[in-house]
Amino acid sequence: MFRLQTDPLPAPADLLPRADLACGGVVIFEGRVRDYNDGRAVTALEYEAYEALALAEGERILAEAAARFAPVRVAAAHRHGLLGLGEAAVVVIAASAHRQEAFAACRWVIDAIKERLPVWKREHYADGTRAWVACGCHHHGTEAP
Amino acid sequence: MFRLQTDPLPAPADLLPRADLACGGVVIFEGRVRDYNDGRAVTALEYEAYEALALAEGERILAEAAARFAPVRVAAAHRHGLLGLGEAAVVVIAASAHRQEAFAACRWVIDAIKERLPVWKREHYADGTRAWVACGCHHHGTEAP
Amino acid sequence: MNVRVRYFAQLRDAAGTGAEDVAGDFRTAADLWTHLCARHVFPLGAADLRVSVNAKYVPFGTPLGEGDEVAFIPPVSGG
Amino acid sequence: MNVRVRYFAQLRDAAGTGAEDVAGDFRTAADLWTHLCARHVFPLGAADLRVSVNAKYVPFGTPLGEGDEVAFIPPVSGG
Repeated sequence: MFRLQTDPLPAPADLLPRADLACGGVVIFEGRVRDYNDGRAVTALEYEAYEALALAEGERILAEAAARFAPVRVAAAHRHGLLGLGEAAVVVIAASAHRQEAFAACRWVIDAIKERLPVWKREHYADGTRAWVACGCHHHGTEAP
Repeated sequence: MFRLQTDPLPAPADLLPRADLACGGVVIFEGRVRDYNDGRAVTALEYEAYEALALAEGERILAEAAARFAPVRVAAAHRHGLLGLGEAAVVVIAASAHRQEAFAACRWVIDAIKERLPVWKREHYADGTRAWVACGCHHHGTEAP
Repeated sequence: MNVRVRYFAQLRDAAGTGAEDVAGDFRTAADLWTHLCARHVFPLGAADLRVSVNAKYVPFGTPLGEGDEVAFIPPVSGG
Repeated sequence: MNVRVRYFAQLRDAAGTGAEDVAGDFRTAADLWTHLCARHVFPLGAADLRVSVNAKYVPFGTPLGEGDEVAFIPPVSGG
């Protein structure tokens, strides 16, 4: 299940049913707001999301991961709005009887989120300015991935 | 920092200082007691540890990971004694500005723990019997790894 | 044809709004983009953008339908 | 030479104890293992085991010192 919310994110383990957690290996990724980027002091981070597309695309990413790395259970949540330093912006959890699949699925989901989820980050700097962050995964062309 | 304890394990994020968590990507692995292994119903798991060697080897594993995947912060904890189904037996946390290093370090540490940490697992079965679990990483020869 | 256009991030800054209803003679999302470029000065070109129609990524050449919600998606930077 | 030997898992079951003080004429950990095999019937052989001396993995050929704590480590299964 994929969640998009302005409230602080839940503990990752709360994203999966307890029964799914009791399956050997659980891998969690948390992305948190850094205090520096490209050498500039960041004071806060603002995330804008296209909610309808983000929710649908988030569910598609999880369904693709569940099919690709089966048997594995995956869930994720992304926050939007204004976040303070150190707060979690995204969490991903993957559970599987085998830790290899759990690592691979968790890694694949966070990579897909960073490439496909319609969320944009604007950094607020110590000098009062702010700017949209250029992503590291620039895309070209006219096809959906 | 490496911990070995009979009490339930702490939340993984509590193993690292808060400042280390605010560094971009945090990857956590939790290994939990499964209810089935090799087709037999497991009711509980008993871990025996050689405490002095486990503590020293655990610290060596973390130091090696910190050097190999720098800059990354790593910590881990392993539980021993009698554990119920679904309880965490081991947790590993890795934090880095870059998620690739955090994933690689977390994966490396749990692999090293499973290969090197002097801890032995005895499964208790529904039929009242119990047995030491054969590890998947059989080692040979006379050299330390 | 009437569609609803949604703007985000740099495109929202450039358009000065998060959404607008647009009427005109365009068949595909690519046609719509050309139409919008005559109304706004966007800092990003089509090669930088993805298109979504009704909350699904689609190719630029996708034909639009009456009442569709269309968004041109700047490079994302979530996570 | 006097050493303290620790037993774990299957070796503990076989030795019937978790530790014993052993005195004898052995120079290395390998010598000690041979010595112990004359006292106990172990289900594991040297090829299955690692050796630790004073809480550090060492080669089987490592010379022992008076009072060392030695353990023969069965295949581990933590995690």
